[in-house]
Amino acid sequence: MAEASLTASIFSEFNEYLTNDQDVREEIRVAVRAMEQTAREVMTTLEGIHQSAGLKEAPALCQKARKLLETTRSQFAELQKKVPADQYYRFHDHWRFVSQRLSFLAALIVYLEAERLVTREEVAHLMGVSVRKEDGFHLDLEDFLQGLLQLASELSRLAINSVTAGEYDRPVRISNFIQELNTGFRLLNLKNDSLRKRFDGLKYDIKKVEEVVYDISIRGLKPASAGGGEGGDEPPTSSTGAE
Amino acid sequence: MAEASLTASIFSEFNEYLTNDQDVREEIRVAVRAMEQTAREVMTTLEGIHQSAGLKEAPALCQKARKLLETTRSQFAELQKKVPADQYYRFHDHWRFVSQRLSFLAALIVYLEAERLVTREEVAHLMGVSVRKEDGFHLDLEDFLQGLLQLASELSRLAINSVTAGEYDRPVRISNFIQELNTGFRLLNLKNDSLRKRFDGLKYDIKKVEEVVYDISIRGLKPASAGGGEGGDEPPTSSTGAE
Amino acid sequence: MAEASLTASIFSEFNEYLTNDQDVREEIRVAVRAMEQTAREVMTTLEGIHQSAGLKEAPALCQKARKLLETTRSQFAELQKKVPADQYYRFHDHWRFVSQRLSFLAALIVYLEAERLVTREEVAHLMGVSVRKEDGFHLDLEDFLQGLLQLASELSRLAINSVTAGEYDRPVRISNFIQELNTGFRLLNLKNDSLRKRFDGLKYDIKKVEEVVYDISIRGLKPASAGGGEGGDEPPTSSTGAE
Amino acid sequence: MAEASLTASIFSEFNEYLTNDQDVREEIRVAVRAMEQTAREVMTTLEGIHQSAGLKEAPALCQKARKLLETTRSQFAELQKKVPADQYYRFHDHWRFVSQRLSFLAALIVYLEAERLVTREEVAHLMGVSVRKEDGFHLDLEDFLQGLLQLASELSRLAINSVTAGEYDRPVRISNFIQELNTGFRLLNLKNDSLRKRFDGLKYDIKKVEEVVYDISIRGLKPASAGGGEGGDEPPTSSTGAE
Amino acid sequence: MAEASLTASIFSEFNEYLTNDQDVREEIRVAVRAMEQTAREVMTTLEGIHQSAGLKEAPALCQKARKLLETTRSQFAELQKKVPADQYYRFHDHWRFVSQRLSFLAALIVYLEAERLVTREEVAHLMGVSVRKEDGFHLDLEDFLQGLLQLASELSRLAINSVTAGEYDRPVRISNFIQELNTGFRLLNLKNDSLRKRFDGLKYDIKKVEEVVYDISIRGLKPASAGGGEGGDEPPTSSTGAE
Amino acid sequence: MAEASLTASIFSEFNEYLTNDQDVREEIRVAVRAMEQTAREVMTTLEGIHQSAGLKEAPALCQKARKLLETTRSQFAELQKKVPADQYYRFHDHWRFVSQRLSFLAALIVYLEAERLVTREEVAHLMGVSVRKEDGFHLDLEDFLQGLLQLASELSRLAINSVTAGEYDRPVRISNFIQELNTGFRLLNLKNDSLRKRFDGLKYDIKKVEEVVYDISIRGLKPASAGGGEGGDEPPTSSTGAE
Amino acid sequence: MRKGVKPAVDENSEVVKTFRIFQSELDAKHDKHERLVKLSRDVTIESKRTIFLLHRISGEEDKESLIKEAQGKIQDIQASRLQRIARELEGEDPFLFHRAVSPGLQEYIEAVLFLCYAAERRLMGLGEVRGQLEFRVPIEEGEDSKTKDSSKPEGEAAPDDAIEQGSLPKEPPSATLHRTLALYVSPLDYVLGVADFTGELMRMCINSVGVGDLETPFELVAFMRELYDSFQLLGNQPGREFVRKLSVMRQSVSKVENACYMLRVRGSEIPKHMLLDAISSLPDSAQTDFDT
Amino acid sequence: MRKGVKPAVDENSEVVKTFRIFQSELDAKHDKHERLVKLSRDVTIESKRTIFLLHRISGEEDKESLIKEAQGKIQDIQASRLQRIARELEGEDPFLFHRAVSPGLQEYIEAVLFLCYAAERRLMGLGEVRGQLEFRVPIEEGEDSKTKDSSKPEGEAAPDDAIEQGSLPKEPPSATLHRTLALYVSPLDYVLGVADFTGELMRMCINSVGVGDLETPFELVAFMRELYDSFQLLGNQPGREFVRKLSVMRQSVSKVENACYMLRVRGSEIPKHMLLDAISSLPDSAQTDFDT
Ligand SMILES: [Mn+2]
Ligand SMILES: [Mn+2]
Repeated sequence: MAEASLTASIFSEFNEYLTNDQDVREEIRVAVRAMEQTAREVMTTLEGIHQSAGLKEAPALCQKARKLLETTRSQFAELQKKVPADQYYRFHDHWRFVSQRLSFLAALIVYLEAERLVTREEVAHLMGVSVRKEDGFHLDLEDFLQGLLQLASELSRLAINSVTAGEYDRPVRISNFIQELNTGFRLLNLKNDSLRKRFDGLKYDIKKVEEVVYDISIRGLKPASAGGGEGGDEPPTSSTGAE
Repeated sequence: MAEASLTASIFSEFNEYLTNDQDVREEIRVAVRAMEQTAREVMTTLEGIHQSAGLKEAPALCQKARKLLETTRSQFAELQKKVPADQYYRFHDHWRFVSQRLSFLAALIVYLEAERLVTREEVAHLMGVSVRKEDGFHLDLEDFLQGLLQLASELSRLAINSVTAGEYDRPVRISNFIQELNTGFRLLNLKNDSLRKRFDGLKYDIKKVEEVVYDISIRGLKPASAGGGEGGDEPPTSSTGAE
Repeated sequence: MAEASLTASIFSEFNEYLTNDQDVREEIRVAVRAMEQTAREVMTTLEGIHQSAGLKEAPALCQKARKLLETTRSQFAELQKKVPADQYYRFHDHWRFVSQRLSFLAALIVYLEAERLVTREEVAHLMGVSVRKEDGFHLDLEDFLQGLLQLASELSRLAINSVTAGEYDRPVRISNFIQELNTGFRLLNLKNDSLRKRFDGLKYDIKKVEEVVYDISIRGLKPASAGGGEGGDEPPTSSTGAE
Repeated sequence: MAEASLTASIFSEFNEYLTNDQDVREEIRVAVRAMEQTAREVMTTLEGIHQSAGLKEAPALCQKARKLLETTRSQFAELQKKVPADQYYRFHDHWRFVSQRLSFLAALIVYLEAERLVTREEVAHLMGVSVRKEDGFHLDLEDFLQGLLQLASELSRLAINSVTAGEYDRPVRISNFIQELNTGFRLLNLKNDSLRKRFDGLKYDIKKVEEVVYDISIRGLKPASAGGGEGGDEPPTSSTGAE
Repeated sequence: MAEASLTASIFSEFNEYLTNDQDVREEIRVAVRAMEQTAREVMTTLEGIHQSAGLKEAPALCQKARKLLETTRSQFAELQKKVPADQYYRFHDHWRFVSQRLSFLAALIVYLEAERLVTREEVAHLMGVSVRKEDGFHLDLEDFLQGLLQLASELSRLAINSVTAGEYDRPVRISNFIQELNTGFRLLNLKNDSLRKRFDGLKYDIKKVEEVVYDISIRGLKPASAGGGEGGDEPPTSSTGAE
Repeated sequence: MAEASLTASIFSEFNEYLTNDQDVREEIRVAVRAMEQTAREVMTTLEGIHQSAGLKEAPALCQKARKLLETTRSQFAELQKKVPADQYYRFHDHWRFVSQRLSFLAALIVYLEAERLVTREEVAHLMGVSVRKEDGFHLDLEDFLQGLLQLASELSRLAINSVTAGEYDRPVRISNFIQELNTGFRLLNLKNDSLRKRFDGLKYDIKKVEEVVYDISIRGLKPASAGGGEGGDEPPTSSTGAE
Repeated sequence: MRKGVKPAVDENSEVVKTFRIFQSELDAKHDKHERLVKLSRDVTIESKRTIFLLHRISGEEDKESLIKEAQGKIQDIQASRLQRIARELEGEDPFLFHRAVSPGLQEYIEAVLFLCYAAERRLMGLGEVRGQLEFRVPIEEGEDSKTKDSSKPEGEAAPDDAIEQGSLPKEPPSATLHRTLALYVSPLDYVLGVADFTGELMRMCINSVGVGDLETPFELVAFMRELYDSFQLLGNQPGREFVRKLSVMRQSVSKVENACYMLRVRGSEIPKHMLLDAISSLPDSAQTDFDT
Repeated sequence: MRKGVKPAVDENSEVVKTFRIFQSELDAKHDKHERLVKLSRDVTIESKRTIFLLHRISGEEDKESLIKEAQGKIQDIQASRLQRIARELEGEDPFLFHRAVSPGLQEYIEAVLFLCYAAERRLMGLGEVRGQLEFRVPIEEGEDSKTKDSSKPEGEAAPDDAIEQGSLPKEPPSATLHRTLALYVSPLDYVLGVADFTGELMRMCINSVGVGDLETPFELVAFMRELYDSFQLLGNQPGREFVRKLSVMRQSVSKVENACYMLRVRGSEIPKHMLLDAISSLPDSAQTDFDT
């Protein structure tokens, strides 16, 4: 009997552990749901850039979006508290999607503000997490990269809409930026996973933007300044006008 | 043995219940099939708008479609008789699809006639049902919303075909309308269900229409009036005109 | 023991039956394989229409294809001999696929020759079978309809390739034809089976052709005659005329 | 337009055919459902044999079951009327299951009454159908065989329950009967289909019964008469005799 | 065009190859089917050992089975003719199953006759093939091993049935034999393939036989000689004898 | 361009990370394979206890098994080196199976040596890892528990075989031990996962052992000492002998 | 539930106004759905515990006290969670939230049927199950119209005082006005609950084998066959769930039949009175209930 | 591979002796299988890199040098890994290890076909593929019997000196005796390699659109249709792989057809000479090869 109750006490310790595990998952789910809500609101705000008058308001929209995005800091802090130290990858699937989404949104904001690639550090900073796995709660690299691929897709849409809004120089700049992203991704030795699959889709975004640039070029709508430092021989706008 | 007959008698009651249930379902299926037939006929009529000469005939087509659609009133009345009071949601799956379809068709007619969003009340009125759950047989909100998403899809196709028919202003108006719908839907906190899934598809419809507007814009085919109050600098129509 | 051998004798009688059944199936399989080979050859011949110079050679290709297709008459006669009277539907699955394929090929030939819909009688005649179930070996209606849906798919591809080949009027005619097919199918009360599923795919074929027509319309490539009485304000045809 | 209406008329003819087809299927379904109900009632009656006191009542239960089973004659007659001549195999899937079930039930009754194998003729006679395919509506051989395999399964259960009920000789007889069935099936050249799959399951039924016989043998419960001429040194029967 | 015919000529060569391949496979299938029939007949014969009186007749059954099995020699010779030299493994899948089956049957016969493990050479000799890969048509080692595992399964069943037949010493001998087999298999470094999977099943066969030996032991039915040199203290047979 | 090469350098850093990840997985696989080999060898050694004379040799076998098991220490150390700090759960699936296996083997050895439950600490110590997740590489609790359930299964087999070997007191002690294990597991709040499923199987192990104890009891074979401290009224062995 | 910072939308737009209405309607529905799912989950857990408790019965001596304890638990579930579910569903189409509530209800039915069988060896009918789920609640002020605030769950402490179970009236109705609040139980939920209940009977059988009770298994096998027969007569109802449960039921019956078979076969070896003696001397297996 | 500490088994047992033989036979086979899988994986990686390289061709100027580089890579693969595979397979039924080797071989065929098409715009036949995989190797001492020690891979540095490729004889046979070592390529592997090769053609098309090459896409679409037709004529060969690849091929053809269509439609908007001007002014899209 004595031994039996010893067993019992050992097992009741185990039980604590297992019950706790289930509670943790439930709490994580709740925390993640809140973050998804935030991500949706940021997205709704940034949708504005595709509106006819939207690009002009980009700075204001970005400011607003940044503000909304900031709430994820505390949300991530909350989440982090739920996740036991060193068990990031045990529960990673729960926030994988929202991490990618937030990376994308941060990258979009930075692009709209400064027309440059966001760094992983910036995104991690925005979320209030580390970039290094060693620090426990961090921004997973593959999630970050997924976010960048979502950015490419959004920018190809923006290229179309900026023409509609009469901004003819933007597509050329977007084209250059996406090309660069592509060059970067091609350096990666991707496994046959979801990241690879998404990357395969990148070429269609590129093609789409190139078609826009082509359309602008043959109509002589490409501003002389846009091609900038590329040193290509600009299409003689006069000659197009002479058609 | 006495006990045996107790159990048996308990179960024979269920047998009755279940048999009755199947009969009700069979009758509902028959009623719904008739409604689907009507929906198909309305759809066939409205298909006309995609024909080359179709948009001009839209008013006539709408009138015809409205007439056909009216028969659903009696069909709904018939259906309503089959469904026991307060058991709307017990059998809802049977007419869920056709409700969505009819909502879509009503929304399409109203859009073609007045270029505005149909109201839930209008659709319910057309079907001869209530808008309020409390009244028993009603138009389920999510079914109505599904119908609106189907409308977006159909309008993106219409944008394409109206260009073919030489109507260059329509796509711009469609674009504005779909954008508004999008804004509306973004206000909703959708669960991870079929409505959310369909809503995720909306972005493809939007993109398609944006591309059409882009094509029109870059070729200088966008009527000055169409872009409305956006004040974007129009593409140099002169240069195109000079071609 | 005596009883055991009784069982044995009964079962050995069954075995005769089952063995015979397997032989029949084997023979049917051989016959069907030959028909599939013929179908593949016809298909390869007709593939020529997608080549740049192909459409001009369509009459010659059709003639060759018709000749090849004729061999199916004797092949069907052969098959018919294998299938016991009144057991058409017992083995139907074996030739279902090839029937559909041959229906499609016949429909494609007739379309290319005369730009009209093949009739079921024509297809049945080509195969040397009846159209009526009562006559035993016949052309199953659903197989024929499946063939028509395959035709729609092939024509949507042809629309693309004929533009590449510089034939701008063909897509418009294809679009009209497919629309008509669509109207026809809409009259049918389809079950929820593979035919319905394939029919649901028809709308993608239609959309694709509509987009082709859109592409040539917006670029002013649509011949004035093609669109018939639409009278829409054509995009600047002068530039096309200048080619 | 003229051509369009030609297409329409052709298709409306098709529609007649398809609608009729669906009606036939609906009627068949109704008829089959009634037969399934009968089969369930027979089954419930025969379930009685597994009760402790059941085997003694077997004759009475069989009589009752036979009576119930007789109603399938008129039900089959009804079904036969719905199925167009020569299209047995077009709709066979609808009644395949219930045919197997009824074959099983008939086989079980005959086994319980006479401990012998039912013949196909008996089953067909019970259902009021032919055994020959040539006669149109018949009892499909493979359905009959499936029924026999279901019988084996039921008998292996009966072996268990008859031991529980204190009948120690029955399992031995069941074992012999199933062995015979097995020998019979081994003569058949089965395809790789559902029948073969079910037959592969037969060996588990055999093994189960063998284990039952083993259990009663090792405990000296096997009646001397049952094992027939084996003459093995029986386990101490004296102790059993002392019960 | 010249180039076109180059590609075509390259491919027509493959067509030949593939057609020929299919023919070879068809012939192999026919040959294998005959062998499977033989295997079934041998199996049906050996099934007799599980019958109540069967073990006594084992020698006769084995003799008969050996005779039947001999026909596989000519069948293998036939098969060998179909298979091109050095392409054994190209078509191996076709006869893999029957090789395993025949290995099992040969192993069972040898066990019943001499209670020892069949050698690979014996099986190969029986089939009239080589044991060495180098000689072309041979007995694949893994097929042979699969056969041995099937033997273990059959012997566990035999252990049960020999108790029923009153042979109490046989299960003990079977247990020793299977244990030895187990030891042998444990020496192998199995990959994660079907052989490993089957081997994982061996433990259930062992357990089953161990349970039979247990049943015999506890009832004092284990013959003194059977346990051989183990020197375990036998269960007090006197007390059982006193029952 | 400058920026482009910046992007390039960022991405090449990413690439290093991803390539490294793939290498890590390969190395882990190799390391785990070696551990599985060790586990198999330990198992083969311990199989000896089921042999008739085996239990007497248990101490020697355990010593040998312990020695073999010790090599896992260096193997785990090797594995640990491959797994980046804090990424235990990222790769856990690779060694989940072998951890469970080794836990089982350690538990079996300890039981055979001391008839008590191994502690998690002991197992972890044997493997040279920690018990605490916080320490990085540790023994996962659920893996340890799975090992215990495998132990129960093995012991139920041992109970059978120890009777065969004439050890009548062991099953009673095994029964007590398994009961205790069961009591422990019942305290756990298991999710519906593989652990729960395995636990559901425990009751069959218990039933099996109880049947053995029952068999021993009714034959008066249960040694007076075995029941030990339970205080149950021992079966009067004399009375059984008096039968 | 919604947060302070909002993305910018044009609140004057007609579409936005309309969708704001839709939003609140959808949110209300989803929130109620969430609350019901949570309540249902709690009912499931508590019901499982009750079943667990009943499996601890190992003889006549502890039977009474354990049944009493189980009755208490069931009454708790009724008075707290189930009554709250009933309030949430009041005035709603009972099938609208059926998917949210059904799992908990089925588990509850399973528990209450098991309790009834353990105490009285009979199957409790649907009428009786429903009867226990009729609550008498005081009519709140201004409640003559059917309005109620279902979004805020009332305090946990109170309900026991305020509610009397329909089937167990403890005291005559007080002076305050009461009305009846009924939780709808669909026949399908009841029938599926019966199916699960059969699984518990199977466990009960295996447990009783463990404690040497030689009567119960044979009683159970008869009762379970009866249930199985009745169930089978209902036929293959649409819905995978029904078919699946029928097959699980077949397995349970088969397990119990095997257990009875083993008892008979084992029991055959020595005379009955001897057997009982022998069994009573088994190691203490009272804890051996195989419930999961 | 096996370790020092061994579990105790009775080495005198006949069964153990027999199984020891089986053990060594199985181990030899598994080890060879493992080595081949590894070599095949390496061939796959190197072949993919070669294809990748060829996609970098953006015009006549860089074409020659890139093709030269690719040829070098192919020769490397042949001389190192493939020759080693050939040695491992010497004297074996070529289909015994087919599953281990096939993925690498198919990828290699894809690469070599792509190289040939890039350089000469034609389909390389199976005979030519096989010809390149015949190696002349010196007959080692005591090698007149076919014995060879395939378990130890020879040093990495040497092979290039020792081997000459059948199809590219660089020097007349030296005084040392040589024999021919051929790596068997099955027709099916070739055909499946052709299917994958079509995928690369599709990528080549998209790339050439990117660099403003208006001829190549139309050349490619004709060539690919031809391949597709030929493939289709082969019919639905048994094996899912064939059917799957046929369907992927259809998609590739369709993508190229769409690209040509877009080129034609776009190109229709302004006169051709204008178009070329316009295109040459596009942002530097040379890097845009969509290969993956
Ligand atoms: Mn339960
Ligand atoms: Mn490739």
